[in-house]
Amino acid sequence: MIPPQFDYHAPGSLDEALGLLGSLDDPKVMSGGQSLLPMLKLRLASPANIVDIGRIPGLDTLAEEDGFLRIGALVTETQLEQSALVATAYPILLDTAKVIADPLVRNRATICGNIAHGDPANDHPATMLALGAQLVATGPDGARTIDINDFFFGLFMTLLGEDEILTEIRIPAPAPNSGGAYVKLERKVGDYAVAGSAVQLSLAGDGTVASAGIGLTNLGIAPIRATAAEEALTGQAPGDAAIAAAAQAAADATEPIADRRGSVEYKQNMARVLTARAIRKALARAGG
Amino acid sequence: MAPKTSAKICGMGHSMKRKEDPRFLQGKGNYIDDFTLPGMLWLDIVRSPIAYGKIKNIDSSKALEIPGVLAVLTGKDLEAYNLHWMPTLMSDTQMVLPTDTVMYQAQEVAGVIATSRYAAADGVAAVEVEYEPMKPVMDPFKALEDDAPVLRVDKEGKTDNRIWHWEAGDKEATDRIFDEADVVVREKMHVPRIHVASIETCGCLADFNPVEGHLTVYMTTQAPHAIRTVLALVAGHVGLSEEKIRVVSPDIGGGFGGKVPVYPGYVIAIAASVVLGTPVKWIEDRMENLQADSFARDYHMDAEIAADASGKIRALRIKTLADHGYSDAQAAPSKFPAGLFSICTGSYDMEQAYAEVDAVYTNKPPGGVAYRCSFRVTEAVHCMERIVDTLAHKVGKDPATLREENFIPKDAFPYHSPLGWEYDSGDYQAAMDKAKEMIGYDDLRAEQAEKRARGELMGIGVCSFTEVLGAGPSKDFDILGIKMFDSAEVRVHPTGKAIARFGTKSQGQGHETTYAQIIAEELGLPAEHVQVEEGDTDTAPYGLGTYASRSTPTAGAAGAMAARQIRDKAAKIAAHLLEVSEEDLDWEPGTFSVKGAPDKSVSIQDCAFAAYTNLPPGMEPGMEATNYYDPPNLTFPFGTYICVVDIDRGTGEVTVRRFVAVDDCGNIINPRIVQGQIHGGLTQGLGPALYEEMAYDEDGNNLAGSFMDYLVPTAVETPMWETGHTVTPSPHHPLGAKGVGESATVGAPPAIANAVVDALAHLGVTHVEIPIRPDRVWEILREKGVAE
Amino acid sequence: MATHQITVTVNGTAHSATVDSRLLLVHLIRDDLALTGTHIGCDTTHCGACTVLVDGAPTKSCTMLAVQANGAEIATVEGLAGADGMTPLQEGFQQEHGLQCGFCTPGMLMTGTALLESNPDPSEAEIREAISGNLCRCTGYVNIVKAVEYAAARMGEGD
Amino acid sequence: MKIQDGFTIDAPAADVWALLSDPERVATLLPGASMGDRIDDNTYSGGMSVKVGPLAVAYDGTVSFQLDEDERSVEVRARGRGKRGMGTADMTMTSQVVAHGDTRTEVTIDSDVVVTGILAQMGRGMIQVVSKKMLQEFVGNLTKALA
Repeated sequence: MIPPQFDYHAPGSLDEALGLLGSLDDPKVMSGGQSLLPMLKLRLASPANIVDIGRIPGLDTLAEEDGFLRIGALVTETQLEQSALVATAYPILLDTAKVIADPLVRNRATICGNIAHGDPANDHPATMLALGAQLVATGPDGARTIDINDFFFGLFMTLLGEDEILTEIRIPAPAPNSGGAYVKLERKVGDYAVAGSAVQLSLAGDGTVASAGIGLTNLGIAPIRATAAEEALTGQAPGDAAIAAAAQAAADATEPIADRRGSVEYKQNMARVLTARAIRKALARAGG
Repeated sequence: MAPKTSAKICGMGHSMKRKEDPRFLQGKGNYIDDFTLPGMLWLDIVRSPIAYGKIKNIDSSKALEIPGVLAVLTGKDLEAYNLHWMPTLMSDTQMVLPTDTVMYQAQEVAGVIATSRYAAADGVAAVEVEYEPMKPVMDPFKALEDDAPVLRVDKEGKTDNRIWHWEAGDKEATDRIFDEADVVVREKMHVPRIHVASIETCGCLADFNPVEGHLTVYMTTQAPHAIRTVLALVAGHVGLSEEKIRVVSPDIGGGFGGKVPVYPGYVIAIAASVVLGTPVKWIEDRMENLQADSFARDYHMDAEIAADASGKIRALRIKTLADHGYSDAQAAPSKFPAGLFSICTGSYDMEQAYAEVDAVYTNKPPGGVAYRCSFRVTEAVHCMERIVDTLAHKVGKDPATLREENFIPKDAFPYHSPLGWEYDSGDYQAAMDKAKEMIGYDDLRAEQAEKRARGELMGIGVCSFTEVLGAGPSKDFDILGIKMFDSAEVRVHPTGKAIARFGTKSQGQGHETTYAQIIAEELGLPAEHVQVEEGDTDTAPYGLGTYASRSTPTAGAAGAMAARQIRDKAAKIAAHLLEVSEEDLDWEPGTFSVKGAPDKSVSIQDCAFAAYTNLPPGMEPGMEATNYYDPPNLTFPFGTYICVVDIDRGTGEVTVRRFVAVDDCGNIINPRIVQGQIHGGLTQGLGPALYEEMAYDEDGNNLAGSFMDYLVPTAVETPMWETGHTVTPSPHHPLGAKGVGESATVGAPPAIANAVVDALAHLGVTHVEIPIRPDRVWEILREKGVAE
Repeated sequence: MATHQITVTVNGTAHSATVDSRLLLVHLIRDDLALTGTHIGCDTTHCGACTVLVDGAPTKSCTMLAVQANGAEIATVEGLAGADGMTPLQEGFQQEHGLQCGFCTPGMLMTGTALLESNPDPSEAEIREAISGNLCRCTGYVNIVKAVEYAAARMGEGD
Repeated sequence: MKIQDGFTIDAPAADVWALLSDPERVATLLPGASMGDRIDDNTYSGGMSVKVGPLAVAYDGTVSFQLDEDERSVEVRARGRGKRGMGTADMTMTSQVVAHGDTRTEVTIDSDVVVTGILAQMGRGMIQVVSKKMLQEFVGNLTKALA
């Protein structure tokens, strides 16, 4: 399979990249290329110009700063997997990175690319929804911050402008007694999720749930934030009943499509089952 | 069995390291896409996006404007040479390129010839084809209904979509037993359409020399000789007679039956090379490979067993619908349109059996190939091994016990099955005993009972299959009339080194090693000194190729027979050198010595040298022999597999926790290679059992047309296979060997399916269709009220 | 269409090439540099037959543009064996029968080589996870796992 | 794939029917559609382009209209051929106008969409999503045009 013709550009700076996006006909930003190149080879996408941001210095930050975990545009899934900081403070991110495609793809695939692609079957969107991430989009007029909740609005549709680059993800550092988990059901390793559930929560001193974030993968035309499920959990002592109620609320928030991965009913039930499992895992990690 | 030869000679029974490995391990294999020739052009193929419809127009003009695109070949172009249709190996016909109608999605529509693969791909995207789509026939049952459109209107007088009807056994006698039987069980099951998915796709490099009128085709074929004959039959009328065609099958990256048929791409590449007078290369991409190359299986079976109250099987009755797509392009023996499906009585002794198969056309790709399976044995074994479990549950017996009570007894061989086979040898109880011991069967049953009490779902599946391999005896077996013998030619050089050529073609089975060991066993030459060659029709003796696990039973036997002819000659030379009569010689592998005077001896190497330098008077010089081996019977390997699964009550996921495979393939040539064959076969059984299916929607779209959705198991899903073996030699094979390549593909799916059903049996479940996807299991769990 | 002048170091040898924007790395390696040990098996980034090491990281070369590799160090299967013969991993594949048709083998070897570099003593589960992006249709993976374990043991002997 | 939809609008049935029975006006309401030459009484050449994120597909084809003035129903049959070998798309959409009193009108829409080729194969349900979205937009545009 052979990609269609395009021109390739490898800007050396963010300004240069933004300039190219502003001046070129039909440009497309590429970082790791692990979503875009397969689409090109299938000729499902055929941009006239590809702007590879992979050589821009300064976009590879993976560090905690000012109360946020900053993930730069070029940070790969493998870097996430190998980060001690992520493993200890953001285990939900490690859960997520580990189930994306396969280890070889993860060597090149970036977290920001996974988000910017806007595919509801991608795994990071649910996790970022659960974590309440902020997205930094840099465009001709400088950087703006987009709340992850506003970012996705349809299949492959995001708030990112065609002249913008998703330069950074900022995840608020979790409060004490927080824990998170991502649980994915896949047909085999490397597959898109049949369903996935990301849960990040923090516990109050009395053991009740102080806050909860729940995101769902591949259960609608866009990544889903299960706010009713979060509400069902928040303020509750996280026992079986509360978990079941939250899990059911998560299932109720889904609008899956029947396909080779299963019926609508199956997927809705998987939203329930996986959310319950993710909550339990998150609770265990939160020390609950 | 201890090897007869020393480690230096490395004959049968030695786990010799493979001779072919060093080149594969260092990137020095020669696969089809590694070949280039000066002036080589590229073929890429325009394929139909629709499953059924008329071609209204093909506009190549934009493609021809692309720099590097030289030509676009259509069916009309081929029609001028009467090359637009070709015969299948099953005597049906198949389009090379259509002139008016497309019959399945991804069918070849036009060939673009260009100076590079990139230009060719651009050309394919630029060819504009206008179709008049028609509603495709995707369901084989609907294809048989009266109002179904007749798909093969190219066949004069065809009024329906039936291809053939085939039956075996005594219907009336079988029906009588069913009428009076204590117990009758019935299951309907589908062994779905799957694909071999070898990691290397298909391709060829066709090189027509216009000056000499000679065609060389390097191609991914498991049967180079047969393919050359077919090419000569197809293209003889345009001057390509058989002596002017050379087919070379280089290293092959997995075949599994998928590289037996002649695909249109090969023919288009050849036609293009002939027309343009320059080499043309065609390499499929993965989506083309999955969507257009021959499928396997796709049998819908309705099976019944009649038994007495204790579970003793009395009769088997199976009605089957076979979906062949738009053309019957199997590579099955002519007399056996349903392949060897009539082995369906399996390992069990019974009074009568009757099996019938109806084949039908649909708008799917043609096939089906014997995918790691001796012509439909997989379907037969799945059917029998599944329904035997249903019977066990019905009469309340442990499935292993029920099998044991129905096994063909060890002393009943050679055994004549009610469907006409003569089983050569077997000891089914021994394999069962070993498998049960290896896995700790009784302990597992105890564990299962405990878990069931706790609400956990664990299942133990048993399968005791009988295979039928080594097609085959010429009285019954031919492909397009060519008898299914195979061949070997062994030549020993003056310094005692040998070259051996065979009519088969390895695709990873390790022939270069195994065959060398066979020659070593018989001649006493170290296997490392035996060079094995296959795949070049100009040099190798004629044979029918490698599929259906026939290499060892046929070509391996031919190698042994040829080596024995050489040894006979060597004995005469040895007698001459030692100045004794032949009767006074003893033979130890590699050495002739004088009876009673073991220090008076000559080596086989001495004999070889003498064959060129110091012959007995009147003897023809040289040391070589050729053998065409026509096996007296098939071989019947067997085994017992036991599988343990756990089911996730929340998601329906099935995990294979343990899997013990005890195989009996007669005498073993190379234990390392045999074990590798079993491991691979098991994994190719795991795939269809849990993951793989070539599915279509009602509009004819292929829903598993790439590795995104055609789910080949990875190392993570695949368990740590545990293997064991028993040895029951074949009485008629010169080496007592039976063939083994496919046993595990055949035996694994029912073992896994039986384990899943066993986990759910207490809920009243008797059958689950494969592939056993999580959503399928979950629907059952929910229906039975046990889903999390 | 724009072309680009690039330099890549493959198995220690620097190569300069003029490439189209869209040329895939695997085609640069196979067609332009004639290193045909790297194979193509799926086109959709699933099978790993095309795996090479790019700056040490196993990478599917069918899902990377040649121009993206400008300046990179690339290792292919042809570069594994040296004057001392095959590497312990290559030996392990032969010893443990970790290959049959050989088509996935170069990719498996490159992934395995990188694994042992970062994790000299991997568990069975770690090996299986590491090769989960490399499909094999012949071996059933068991002997590939054993081959990696063999190499780990051999390489550990020197410690 | 069959999709049923419909809506009720505060407009006289005659107005709604006047719009729906005018092919050239309908075309302007279909997202991504463009109307070309008239081929015969009922048939036009036309094009359709769909862009979903990085995925872009364009179809060339024909659109034919069959009006039933008595029933106030129109059958629109669109047949598209994807550019660059992208397969085919064939849609049959039947809209019927039903008066509910003088000022309220119901429009029922039954459509049958058959998409072939790579989009249908690789779509992961994408076709359903895209079809429904386009239909929704069409209904939205229609509502606006009648408002």
